[in-house]
Amino acid sequence: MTEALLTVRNLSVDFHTARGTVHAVRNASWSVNRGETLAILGESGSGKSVSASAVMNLLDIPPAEVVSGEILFEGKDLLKVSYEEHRALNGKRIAMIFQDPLGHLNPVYTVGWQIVEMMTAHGRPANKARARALELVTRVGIPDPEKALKKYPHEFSGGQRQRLMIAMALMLKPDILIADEPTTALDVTIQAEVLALLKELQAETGMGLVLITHDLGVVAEIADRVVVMSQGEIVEEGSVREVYHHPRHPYTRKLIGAAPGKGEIKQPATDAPALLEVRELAKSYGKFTALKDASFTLSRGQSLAVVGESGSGKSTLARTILRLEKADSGKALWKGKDLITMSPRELLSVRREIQMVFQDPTQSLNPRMSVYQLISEGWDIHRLMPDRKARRRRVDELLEQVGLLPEHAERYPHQFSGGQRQRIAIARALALEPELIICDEAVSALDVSVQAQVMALLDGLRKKFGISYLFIAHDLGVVRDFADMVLVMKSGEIVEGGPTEKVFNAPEHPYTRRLLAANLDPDPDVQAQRRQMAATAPS
Amino acid sequence: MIGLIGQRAIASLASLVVLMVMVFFLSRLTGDPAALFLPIDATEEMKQQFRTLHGLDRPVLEQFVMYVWDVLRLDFGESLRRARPAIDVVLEAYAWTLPLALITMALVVVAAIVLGAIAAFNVGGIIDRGISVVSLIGASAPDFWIAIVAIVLFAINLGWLPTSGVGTPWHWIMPVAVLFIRPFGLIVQVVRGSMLSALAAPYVKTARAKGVKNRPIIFVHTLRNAMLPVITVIGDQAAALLNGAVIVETIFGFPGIGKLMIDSILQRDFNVVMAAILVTAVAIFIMNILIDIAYSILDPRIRQ
Amino acid sequence: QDNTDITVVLSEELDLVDPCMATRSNIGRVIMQNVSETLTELDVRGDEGLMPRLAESWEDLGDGVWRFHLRPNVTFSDGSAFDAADVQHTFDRVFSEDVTCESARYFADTELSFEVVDDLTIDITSEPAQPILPLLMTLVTIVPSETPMEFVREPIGTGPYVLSEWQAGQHIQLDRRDDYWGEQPEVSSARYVFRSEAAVRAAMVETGEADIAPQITELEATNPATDFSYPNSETVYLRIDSADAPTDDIRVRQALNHAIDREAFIGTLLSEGTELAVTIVPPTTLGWNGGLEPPAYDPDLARQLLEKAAADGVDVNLPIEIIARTGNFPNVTEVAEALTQMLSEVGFNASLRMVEVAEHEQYYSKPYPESEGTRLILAQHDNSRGDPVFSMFFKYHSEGTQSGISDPHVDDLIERATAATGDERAALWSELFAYIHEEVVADVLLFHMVGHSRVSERLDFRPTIATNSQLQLSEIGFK
Amino acid sequence: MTDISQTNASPAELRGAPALLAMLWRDKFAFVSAVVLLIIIICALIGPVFLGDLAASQNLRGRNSPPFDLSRGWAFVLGGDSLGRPVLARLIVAAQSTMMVAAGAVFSAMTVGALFGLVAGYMGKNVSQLVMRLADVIMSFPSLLLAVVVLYLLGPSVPNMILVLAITRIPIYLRTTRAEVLEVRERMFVQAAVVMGASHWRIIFRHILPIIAPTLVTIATLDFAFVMLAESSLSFLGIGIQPPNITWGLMVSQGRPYLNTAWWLAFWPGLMIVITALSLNLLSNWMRVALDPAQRWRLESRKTGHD
Ligand SMILES: Nc1ncnc2c1ncn2[C@@H]1O[C@H](COP(=O)(O)OP(=O)(O)OP(=O)(O)O)[C@@H](O)[C@H]1O
Ligand SMILES: Nc1ncnc2c1ncn2[C@@H]1O[C@H](COP(=O)(O)OP(=O)(O)OP(=O)(O)O)[C@@H](O)[C@H]1O
Ligand SMILES: [Mg+2]
Ligand SMILES: [Mg+2]
Repeated sequence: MTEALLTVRNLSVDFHTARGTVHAVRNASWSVNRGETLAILGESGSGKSVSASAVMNLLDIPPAEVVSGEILFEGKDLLKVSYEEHRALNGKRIAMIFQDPLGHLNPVYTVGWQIVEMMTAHGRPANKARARALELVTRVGIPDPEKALKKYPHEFSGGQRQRLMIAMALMLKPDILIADEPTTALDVTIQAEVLALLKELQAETGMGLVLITHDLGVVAEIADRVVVMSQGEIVEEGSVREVYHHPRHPYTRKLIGAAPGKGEIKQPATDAPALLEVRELAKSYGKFTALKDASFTLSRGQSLAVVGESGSGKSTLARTILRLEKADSGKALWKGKDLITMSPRELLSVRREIQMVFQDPTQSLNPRMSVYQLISEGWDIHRLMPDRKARRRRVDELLEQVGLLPEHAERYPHQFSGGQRQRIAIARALALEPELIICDEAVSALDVSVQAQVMALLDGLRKKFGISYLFIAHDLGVVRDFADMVLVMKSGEIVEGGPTEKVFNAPEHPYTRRLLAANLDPDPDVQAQRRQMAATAPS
Repeated sequence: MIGLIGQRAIASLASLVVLMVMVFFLSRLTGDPAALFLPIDATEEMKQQFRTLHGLDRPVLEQFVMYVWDVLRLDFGESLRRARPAIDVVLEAYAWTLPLALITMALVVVAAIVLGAIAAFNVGGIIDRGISVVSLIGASAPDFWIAIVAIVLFAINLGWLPTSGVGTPWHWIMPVAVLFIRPFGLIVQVVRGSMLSALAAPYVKTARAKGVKNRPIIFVHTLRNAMLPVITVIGDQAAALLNGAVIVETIFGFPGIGKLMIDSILQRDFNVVMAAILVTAVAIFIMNILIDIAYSILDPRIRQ
Repeated sequence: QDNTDITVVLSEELDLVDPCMATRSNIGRVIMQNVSETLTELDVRGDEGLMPRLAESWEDLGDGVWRFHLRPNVTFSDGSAFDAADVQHTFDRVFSEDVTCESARYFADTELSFEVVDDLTIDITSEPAQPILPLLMTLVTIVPSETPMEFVREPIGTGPYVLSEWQAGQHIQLDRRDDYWGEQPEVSSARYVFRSEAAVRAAMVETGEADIAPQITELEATNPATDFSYPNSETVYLRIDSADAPTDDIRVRQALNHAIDREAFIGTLLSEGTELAVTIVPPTTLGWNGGLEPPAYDPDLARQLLEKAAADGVDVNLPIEIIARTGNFPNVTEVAEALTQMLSEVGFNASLRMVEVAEHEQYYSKPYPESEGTRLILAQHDNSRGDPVFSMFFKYHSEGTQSGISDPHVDDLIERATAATGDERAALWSELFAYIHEEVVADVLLFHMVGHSRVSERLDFRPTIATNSQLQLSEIGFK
Repeated sequence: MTDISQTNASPAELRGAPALLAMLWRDKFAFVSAVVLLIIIICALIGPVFLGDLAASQNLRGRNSPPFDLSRGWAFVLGGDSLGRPVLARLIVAAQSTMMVAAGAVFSAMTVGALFGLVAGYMGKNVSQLVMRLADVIMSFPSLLLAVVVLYLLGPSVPNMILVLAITRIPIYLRTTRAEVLEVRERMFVQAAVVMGASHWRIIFRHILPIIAPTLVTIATLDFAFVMLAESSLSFLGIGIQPPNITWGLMVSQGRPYLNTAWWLAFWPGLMIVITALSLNLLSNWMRVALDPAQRWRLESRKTGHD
């Protein structure tokens, strides 16, 4: 093999904390060549994002320390070049898409400005940059791109932000693109478009792509080679097909075995009493209608999945029900009482019964509270579990249930990986033992094995305590396995709804059909077949 | 936007009325201007004559009604001591205070933001320590020290600058420099602290991943996020300057509103006090409106 | 000397320049005898006493009538001629209901009437008879008869200078007139600027930005070539209220006097040259009694006196609060603190309270607020006018607004002295001083103060006792 | 159960106060500041009891004795003042009133200001408008007039002084707090707390306040010096703390005329103000780091050693 464009060799990164050293990355080696796509799969918290940050020189040193290794780009060790030299490479030659798109966009500048800056920072003329920004934003499927460029990050949905981030990274046609979970918040149709865009660019410029992902479907669709990471180490490496069909490491085997979408579809219980009835709920931001007359019923013990286009108003629906946004009209009856018009007092008493896991876990965790404080706060609020020891035990238990360690309780949110934070948010929602949990893309950042574990936990709780779920997700496999009812949203409207089986097997609305068709299969061979079919099919 | 400003203006007008009413009654609780205007051995008749002449012998409520009536006709009364319309006296002084405050604040804002941001960026380093210690000493040293030492040094020993007074631009250098020091020290610290939090935000990482240079990272990406408390403190310090800088005016013989206000308060020259507060309050209210507009310009999330 | 323009740096800005306010020292310093002149003038440099100014001579016609012969060929700066009508108008204005002229207070209990004999002769009748009417004329600046009955901002006078520019807060400019009746002064123009900080005033003369700084502090007066000290006619004293316990007992008042080590202040907190006071007026005043001795510093005696008083049932432990005004004179706080300490040392239950001017005024003038125990008011009194009449009534008559005593004999002496003339007047004042000091022990008289001024070396000028209240530009020469 | 990552927690974990002390020790500037403040506080507590008489004993004939002369005893090492009293002893005694006034004014202003600011930022538009316009009134009410009114009507005393100074400083805290609240309350974790059912008070005090506290503390520590000097100028005008009470501000203002002849009269108390302000600020800078979990590593021992 010739010298790769980017080679990471023996990279080890430690974090020094008050409670000891965390070995985040241990002797990781991988490389990516021009025109090649390397997928990094791995456990949540296994050091994927940290190694990407190391390549970009974004680690805070200290507390982080690069203990060993080298990062060779065109033969130069990026760990040794000067700050200024590295800066000149960043964005222009090596670009990165961050895992957590809200926090990584500057809240006080328009997204247009931020995207354009990618080019102006490297001395390109602003007018050219603007034209390219417009082109790319259109390509990633943001509606009304002209206007969108003038808006601020908080005015976009989670998936839209992620796409803006992708557009930003592609501005300068970098030689290497490191994409950290670039499609976690995208519905499958848009995901397909984005992947197509990446491929196209790759063909055009010979870009090397490092794709950090949990989605085996995405890997199957786009990657050439795979490395698998676990506990900071690389445990397996090979071509996509090789690894999928002949995994050697037990973790890899577990991972592939856990891929969702293969189980039996559940049947909704028919006799359960209604818990939440939403009637013609509507919400608009200025002139833009984000939610149009949404109506549905959620029964006790049911799990209702909401799927749909990114930006179609799923999060808005959840937030409006919870009164985080003021509804324009409509009702949301909780056990018969309207949440929308409820007095603040009454609302407060209902709060405990409905919990939410936010789409953006990082932002939803108070940075000044330790994990223990975050999880136990609900008990403080509702005066539950006065016994400190019991609390401690319960926190440890919850952490373990979501796949974290008891000792994580003393850490603060910024010391975790994206997936770990998401699990902290889930643990926090579970701590209050609510009757309804609204999960907004709650498992999107988890690798499939942890995801399976968490889903099993949620399902178990449903069976045991009759907890209901309003489950917003884009991963159709997960939805298929977990939900017994499905709503499909598009452009602020619920276009289809019904039992999972019906929606999956006999979709009515054209959008639903498109959606299902765009779903990716984790098997690379299946994906290759489909690609071929699509290519030969008459358009 | 215009509607909002209009609404604010009306609300501010209400505060202005409250302020003036408070000042009117409170100031009249603090003693008799006649005794202060007239010599110590003045007779009771003279005092009575003075009170009658200025309507001070009437019940306070009646005085108040008369005052309001006059103000509605834009007559702010005569200075008890100066035999001139109070508003003239005040505006004359304010014509000096306003440029002094604006020039000083402009310099302070630029210098403090630049140095505060640099200190935050180099947190814990020698530059940070240097900037912090120097600015803090400036912020806590008695200003008359600095003023008098400056006069001794620059006017007497070196002979570079005039000791005091107004007239040429040279005369402005020392007052501006002395006034500069305290707000500078304060704002440097606030900028530094606020920038420290902002620099830890993830969007700074994005900017670095984009290859943005340090300077724009500090002054474009982070600073704007850190500006909320900064402009609040800038406003506070500007308000202090708009209220007049007594020490500097006293020492440098600068004919601003600060000394006028103090003298008028100590002499119970009510009409001048009222007019002075009216003028400074209007300036401060306008500044606060500008600051609130600045908030919403700086942070789109606050816009409602 | 080519440059005959001077700059004078004053401590206090002027809020008015009206001639009828010229007795207020900050105003007088600028316009008195420079812009506006008086009929008579007190000689403060020599011992000529009362001298003619706009009146060439005067005579007592008896029955309280005085005739003044006015100087001919005098014009005001607006060109109009000076005559008896102007004098009459000046007084009409002083007593007008529409302006609160300060000089009116000197004629508080006298009714004046005027008769214009001819253009240059005027008879002034006072009821009751005022033996020192010509002296009082040093206090009234003459304005032209066109002057309105309100404060003017462009004073017109007969003096050698006109006020040509007044930038409030910045400066006042006086320019020499060509048609002045008297000798042309050397100074061609004077610019007055205002700086409240003594150090800055001194520095301005040092750097040449100013030529005269009439008031600097002792601390700044360090250069013998330029800095002069002069008795400034101010007297510092502690006013006792003898209506209150325990100061209604004379032994307590004596104890207060003996408790204070007056000498210790001089050359320390107060300038060298400060004199111990035995009267409330400075030694240059008519009838000043040189035979009086300042009370000796004798803490033991003070303690004994207190003990005796206590033995007679006087509650000497009642609180005594010293009220002093910040900024009253240089080092006032320290002086007050030292006084408090000295009183405490002999056993008084003394405490100090520093207050601002308005509050001080409350305690200083009648009616005095109630207090448990009593209050001693630290105050400074200025009399540079040459006659005790300007002080004694207010300070000692039972109806005086700042009097702490009520003694029929004192009242009687004051009334008689006020009406007397010549040697009799001097003798009566003398008697009064001795009586107050030794028999009544009315207050704790402390010091006759000195002032300091800095004068540029290019000027030929020495400050006098009057410099505090007037600064005649015509007295300034160049070296 | 998946094993996520390994930590080798150090055996002797520090918690609570010892951990804070260790962090303090790591920032030498802050450590020295803390020691200085401790000394000042001790002086303030016991100074007047032990040195009250010494500080008041006058000696007119031995006034303005220069500093660094030990012949008159340790108390005169910083010189004597204009009444011959030992400056050092006076500094120590004055610490009490000074600290009472400064701390009292700053704390009450901060508490009241922050409270109203939180309410104004968190509550609806009308409440906010009302509070803010009230702040405008206070902000444009000249502090001097307020001082004259209060001290004229109530007399000069330490509590009244605190009252005056506190009122004039309220707007800065109020405005800062409100501005920050407007931004912080839009953050997602505040909404997460809302969903959990947290009461307004809990959201304000547990979630919003900790974020804005560092800014408030920075301003408060800076205000310490401001308040001491403001008190000094009020004394100078005759409406502040007056002798025989002593504060550093009063000493500064009394030393003012002697700036050219006996510099030490105003210099030492001025220096004390500067030192106090400096110490407080360095300590607050340290605190800002120590209390922020994301910054704390700067003060934690870096080398736990990797194997
Ligand atoms: N500042 C920090 N201090 C201590 N530990 C940290 C810190 N940042 C990250 N870690 C730890 O480093 C490990 C690797 O984190 P990283 O973000 O690379 O995980 P990841 O593989 O990207 O996981 P995910 O898929 O969940 O995003 C995690 O176990 C995390 O807890
Ligand atoms: N504060 C806001 N101001 C203006 N528009 C907004 C605002 N918040 C959301 N929107 C718009 O509302 C629409 C719905 O947003 P929402 O977050 O509900 O989408 P979503 O279905 O959750 O999408 P995703 O799957 O990408 O998270 C989006 O088009 C978004 O641009
Ligand atoms: Mg990650
Ligand atoms: Mg969403």
